[in-house]
Amino acid sequence: MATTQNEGKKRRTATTPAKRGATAERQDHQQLDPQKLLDFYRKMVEIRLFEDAAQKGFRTGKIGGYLHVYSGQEAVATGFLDAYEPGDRIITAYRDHAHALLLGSTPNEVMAELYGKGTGLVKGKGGSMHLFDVKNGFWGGYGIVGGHIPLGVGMAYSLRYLKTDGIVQLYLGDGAIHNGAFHEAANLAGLWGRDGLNPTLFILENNQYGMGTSVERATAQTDLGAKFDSYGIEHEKVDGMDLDAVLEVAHRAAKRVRESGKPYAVEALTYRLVPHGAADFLEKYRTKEEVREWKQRDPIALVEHELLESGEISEEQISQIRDENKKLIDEAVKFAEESPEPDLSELKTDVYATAV
Amino acid sequence: MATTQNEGKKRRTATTPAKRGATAERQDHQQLDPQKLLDFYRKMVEIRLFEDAAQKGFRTGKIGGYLHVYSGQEAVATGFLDAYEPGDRIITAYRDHAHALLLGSTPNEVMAELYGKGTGLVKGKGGSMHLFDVKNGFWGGYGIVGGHIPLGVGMAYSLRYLKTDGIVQLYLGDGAIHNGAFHEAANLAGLWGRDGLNPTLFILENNQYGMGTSVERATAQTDLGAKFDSYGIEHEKVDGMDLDAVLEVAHRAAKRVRESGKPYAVEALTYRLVPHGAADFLEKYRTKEEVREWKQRDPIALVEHELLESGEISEEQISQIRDENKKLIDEAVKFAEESPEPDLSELKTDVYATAV
Amino acid sequence: MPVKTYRDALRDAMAEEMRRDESVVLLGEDIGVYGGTHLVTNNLIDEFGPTRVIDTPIAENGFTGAAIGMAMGGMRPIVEMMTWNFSFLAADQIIQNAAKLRYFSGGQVSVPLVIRGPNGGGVQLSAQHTHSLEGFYGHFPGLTVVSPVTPHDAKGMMLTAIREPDPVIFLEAGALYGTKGEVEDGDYTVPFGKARIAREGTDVSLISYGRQVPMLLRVAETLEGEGIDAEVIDLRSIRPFDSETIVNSVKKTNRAVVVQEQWRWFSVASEVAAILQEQAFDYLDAPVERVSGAEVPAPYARNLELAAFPNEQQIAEAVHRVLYRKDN
Amino acid sequence: MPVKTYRDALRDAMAEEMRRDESVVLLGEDIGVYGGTHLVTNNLIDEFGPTRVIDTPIAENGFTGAAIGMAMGGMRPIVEMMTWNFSFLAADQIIQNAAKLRYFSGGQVSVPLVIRGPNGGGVQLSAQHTHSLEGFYGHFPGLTVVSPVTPHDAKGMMLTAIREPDPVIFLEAGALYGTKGEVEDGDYTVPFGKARIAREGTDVSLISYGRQVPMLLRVAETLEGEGIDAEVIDLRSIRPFDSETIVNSVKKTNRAVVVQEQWRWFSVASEVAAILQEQAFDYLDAPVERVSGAEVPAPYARNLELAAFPNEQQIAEAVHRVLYRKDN
Ligand SMILES: Cc1ncc(C[n+]2csc(CCOP(=O)(O)OP(=O)(O)O)c2C)c(N)n1
Ligand SMILES: Cc1ncc(C[n+]2csc(CCOP(=O)(O)OP(=O)(O)O)c2C)c(N)n1
Ligand SMILES: [Mg+2]
Ligand SMILES: [Mg+2]
Repeated sequence: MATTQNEGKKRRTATTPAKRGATAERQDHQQLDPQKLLDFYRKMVEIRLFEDAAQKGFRTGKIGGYLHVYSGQEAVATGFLDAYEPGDRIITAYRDHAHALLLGSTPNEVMAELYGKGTGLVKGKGGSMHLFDVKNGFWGGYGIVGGHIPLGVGMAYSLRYLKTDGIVQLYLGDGAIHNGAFHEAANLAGLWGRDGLNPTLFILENNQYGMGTSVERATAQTDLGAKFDSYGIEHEKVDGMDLDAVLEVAHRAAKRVRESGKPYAVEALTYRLVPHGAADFLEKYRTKEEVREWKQRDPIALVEHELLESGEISEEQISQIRDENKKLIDEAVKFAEESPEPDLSELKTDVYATAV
Repeated sequence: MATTQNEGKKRRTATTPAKRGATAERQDHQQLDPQKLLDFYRKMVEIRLFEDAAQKGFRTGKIGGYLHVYSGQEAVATGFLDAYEPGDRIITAYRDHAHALLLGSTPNEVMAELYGKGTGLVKGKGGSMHLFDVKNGFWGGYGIVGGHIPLGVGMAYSLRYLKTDGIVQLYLGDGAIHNGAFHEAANLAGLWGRDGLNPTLFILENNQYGMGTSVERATAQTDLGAKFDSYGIEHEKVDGMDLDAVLEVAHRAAKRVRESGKPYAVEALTYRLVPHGAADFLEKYRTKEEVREWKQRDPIALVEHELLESGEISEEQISQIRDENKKLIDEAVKFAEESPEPDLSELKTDVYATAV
Repeated sequence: MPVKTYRDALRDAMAEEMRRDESVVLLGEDIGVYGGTHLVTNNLIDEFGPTRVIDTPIAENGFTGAAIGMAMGGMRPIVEMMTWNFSFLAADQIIQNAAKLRYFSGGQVSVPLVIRGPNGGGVQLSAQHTHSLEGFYGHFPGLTVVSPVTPHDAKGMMLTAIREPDPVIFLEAGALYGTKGEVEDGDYTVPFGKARIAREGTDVSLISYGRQVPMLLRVAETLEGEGIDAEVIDLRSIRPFDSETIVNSVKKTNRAVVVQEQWRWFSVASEVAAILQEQAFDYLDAPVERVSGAEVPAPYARNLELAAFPNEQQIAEAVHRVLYRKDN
Repeated sequence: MPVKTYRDALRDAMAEEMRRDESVVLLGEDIGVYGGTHLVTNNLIDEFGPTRVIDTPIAENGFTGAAIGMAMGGMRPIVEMMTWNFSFLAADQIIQNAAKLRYFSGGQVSVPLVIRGPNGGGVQLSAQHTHSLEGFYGHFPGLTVVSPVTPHDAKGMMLTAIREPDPVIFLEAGALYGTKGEVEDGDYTVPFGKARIAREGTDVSLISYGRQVPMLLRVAETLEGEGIDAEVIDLRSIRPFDSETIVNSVKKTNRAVVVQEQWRWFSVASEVAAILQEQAFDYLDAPVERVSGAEVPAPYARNLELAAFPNEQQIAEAVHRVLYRKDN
């Protein structure tokens, strides 16, 4: 992640959160430097407000197709992408707005993509499910559950084959793990990793549901992380609502993968505080109480609490951060609304490298 | 299995090998009643000679397509199919001749199928890879590695849904286990088995190679049976060259699956003493020594040895069994050679239930 | 007659047949507890319970294969493909097993299976979630491929599908789930292999299926204003295919325009043109015109998406061409 | 010029390009240690080692997807599909990712990938192992689909394929691996999108691709004996498709017969007939005839298999029909 958008693009220095993560290795659950924590907080609030605005855009018919927002899971991508190094490659499914924003895509270009505008991140061609920002290491954004997993493993091979020290951060959901694409790709990762040819960091975002199907209703073996055992891939779990914990494991795991060229998996236990997709209004599959309980562990609220506890920040400063971000997102919405539709000539470009 | 072909079709009585297996449950690796052992021996020799004749038919161009013979693995199907009960359903991949013969298909109709004749088990339409003998519980015979696994799991569901006490014996290879079809289907089996709706007995025939790819070259986690852990399916291993051992586990496992409606898996360690397919002549992937070593554990030779040791049978009787079987197979070849090709009208039947 | 949505017509057909025949079960992702992504199976789990309305993990290849196994085992499963876009993952099971089992078992095995779900685009789902797979599946012998347009046909064809002894690819027009029409109560079937003449006419044959049919009816009305009397044919069944109805229509009109959302190459429209030139060669006064989707993966932006699919103007222009009329 | 087999021409192209370009690697089942099921990659592992000639587990979806990832990562992978019959398992990766990544990434991602392997039947492999998938893959924009017939084209088209910035479906005629022909040494390419006139003629256009082409040449000779001068066109490239060559041929001959091993419905032959009636309507003196595989899964028995595929007699009869001649 970029604690500020510019920082995200250069190698970490001693003072960046990345470095802090490395320290945390030795001392579990150490408190973050409050200044860094504030940066993370700011970014997480930005993401949350972005998602709120996106949902509103969907409800008012300005955003079409499917829309899957990340609210509740922010600590996972925020923590892991803090371990991003230029040259790394990030890939995930359709719940991808946060990843783009954390890697340095601007709210303007992401929102414009959701609005299907020519100024969007992928020129309005992909929409919410297909964000790409290759210059910032973001390799998408995919709509077929599990379908991106083999791509990530293949990219990891290429990183070592071409003798770089990059890694792939490969995000997948608890629903995706039951798909054959996961199994086949994880097996390849384990196999190629034996020769140091597969620096894939699997980040299993276990938000407990694949759409309306809970983990218990999808498999008889509900310890999802343990499924990596079948492929000789070591793994651990982390509380995905706890940014400190995620940061710690993220840096340690990324380093390990980077140094060994072998895959590693982290199962982050998290929760989406919002419906599966913006069209999922019934939510018959979970109770209001369950959602309410998980709201107690809203990762942003937890960071906010930590900041207030530490005394490093006041309620006023928090409102100020919210306001600033509100403004940023309002501007993004305005930008998206006012942007022109893609030129009709774009319909036929990007099918092949050369136009046909 | 049918120790004689007729027996295969009725419920076991106290004197059949099936019953013996049930006894063996309590006493590991108990010696077989020599008379029963002799029946098994006779059948295994029949299978081996059948396969030899099939390979010859292939080399002389009388059998086309692909041909995969079972030589070396006889103890596995012989042992497990001894636990067959009418109403059970057997399904495997393309290495399927032995399964058909053990379930009661005649050498004549199997050989005729290989020869592509109208008198073949499936009228000459399927060939070696697609043997079916539904009246005897044999549900095929499939050519796409892994593709039959979901079918087996679905059939198992139907057996309980329709309130029968049948089970599915689902055979798969060490190569098939890396395919997504296995993963998805095994997960379903585990899940449905929780409610007693999946009496699938997985029989993993680990003959150490998927074509020319050894287990070590196909996965970083080479304990294949342990891969069932991911699906909440219990499992064990057995020496697949040792008929006694296979019989013991077969009856115990089948009973368990039948009574619980839950899946169970057995990994049988075995070896094909022949090339992968009749067209695999180079065998660059394994050494002659390795094959020679495994020949020491030829399951038929082991049974023969056991019979001779027990003193229940003489060398002459053994030659006699060989001769009888030789005659049976020669007749099958003759039958196949002399049978007419399928009538050309058969080309367009069996596409839909009603001709189009 | 009662008026119902296309969605309810489908649900009624399934529910009624499930009441009549216990061997009928439903499988798919989120069809039970969740209610079905498109609510086609909503509440059915309450009536039939989880062993008959089976929520599956996200494993299209696995559960489609398992459904084939259930069919082999004497059940009549109906698989919901949440959208047909996910069926590429199950293509091996559908094409290699469902379609061919009867044949390669020498007639020993039947696969009475329905796979159903929404097909086609139009709601900005973009490249991975927008396909029209009529020709894709229609290519394979052993499969039956159908695509109802009206609520009446949706119910009657679903009942036919469930009772078929062979696998049926049931392509619902996703964009039409909410549309309404008269639907008979009770048990009736609509046979496969018969096209429907949605509008009679004498000057040109407009041939299509799925969500294009209502559009063709609108175009026909516009054309009427120009003095062109168009016949509109809803193919309904892609395999088996009703050549007779289109050939007879063209023998009358001498001109045809085929419209489809799918891409042009190696498609249903290609086949229609091929059949017409084969069987109505001497009757055609102009080449059969094809109006198809743009040769691009489906774009997300609304304006691009609209440009990617056939529209009324394109169709009217094609009609003018086959009639050798100038466009205004 | 040196004479080589089709198989060796393919291998040479790959080996030469691997020597020139380190980003080229091979992946597939048993292509390395085993030597390749059809020996197309035999011994390459000895020269290039196991990181460039990568034996994979039996996981078509996984390794095809991984190869797409490698291509995204700057490599140029060549996937061997042991036979195209197994590609249904990889259809999701091929159609949903390889074909569309450039588009849905707004042009940010390229997938320079070749997927190659034997296509078509003829050696009694029966239902699950016999498919001709030209139309199946040719339907999808974003893919390039080719099918060489001569050893010369096999090499030249393989080199073109490897250098393409987009995914290429390379359908080898499995039945022709052992056939021989002249093959230039060194680096040359054969462009995509251009059909080859395998034999010039004036009376009828025989149009095909793959292993039917040599058969058409034999038929043409027989026809010559009857005083019929047939033109034989080898399409070579299915997508992009060379309409111009076939249209020009028919403008000369006024008659066409399309021959394919694949099933008739929604196929390459459908498209050829559709194009010809569209673009050569006034030149056609008879309907375009299609000779296709029988509408059945491929049977095993030799006599049934022969009956399931187009044969010389059927083709000659079709020629007689378009020429309005009686069969003898
Ligand atoms: C192959 C496939 N099947 C079904 C879908 C429909 N679908 C979209 S998201 C989703 C749930 C995925 O759950 P999970 O992997 O846990 O990710 P989450 O939505 O929780 O982030 C499903 C079933 C799809 N996109 N792709
Ligand atoms: C999906 C698929 N990929 C590849 C093949 C080609 N193939 C046939 S058998 C085989 C090896 C299978 O190995 P295993 O499962 O161990 O069974 P065994 O042959 O050892 O009995 C392969 C790769 C196939 N038939 N299906
Ligand atoms: Mg989830
Ligand atoms: Mg094996």
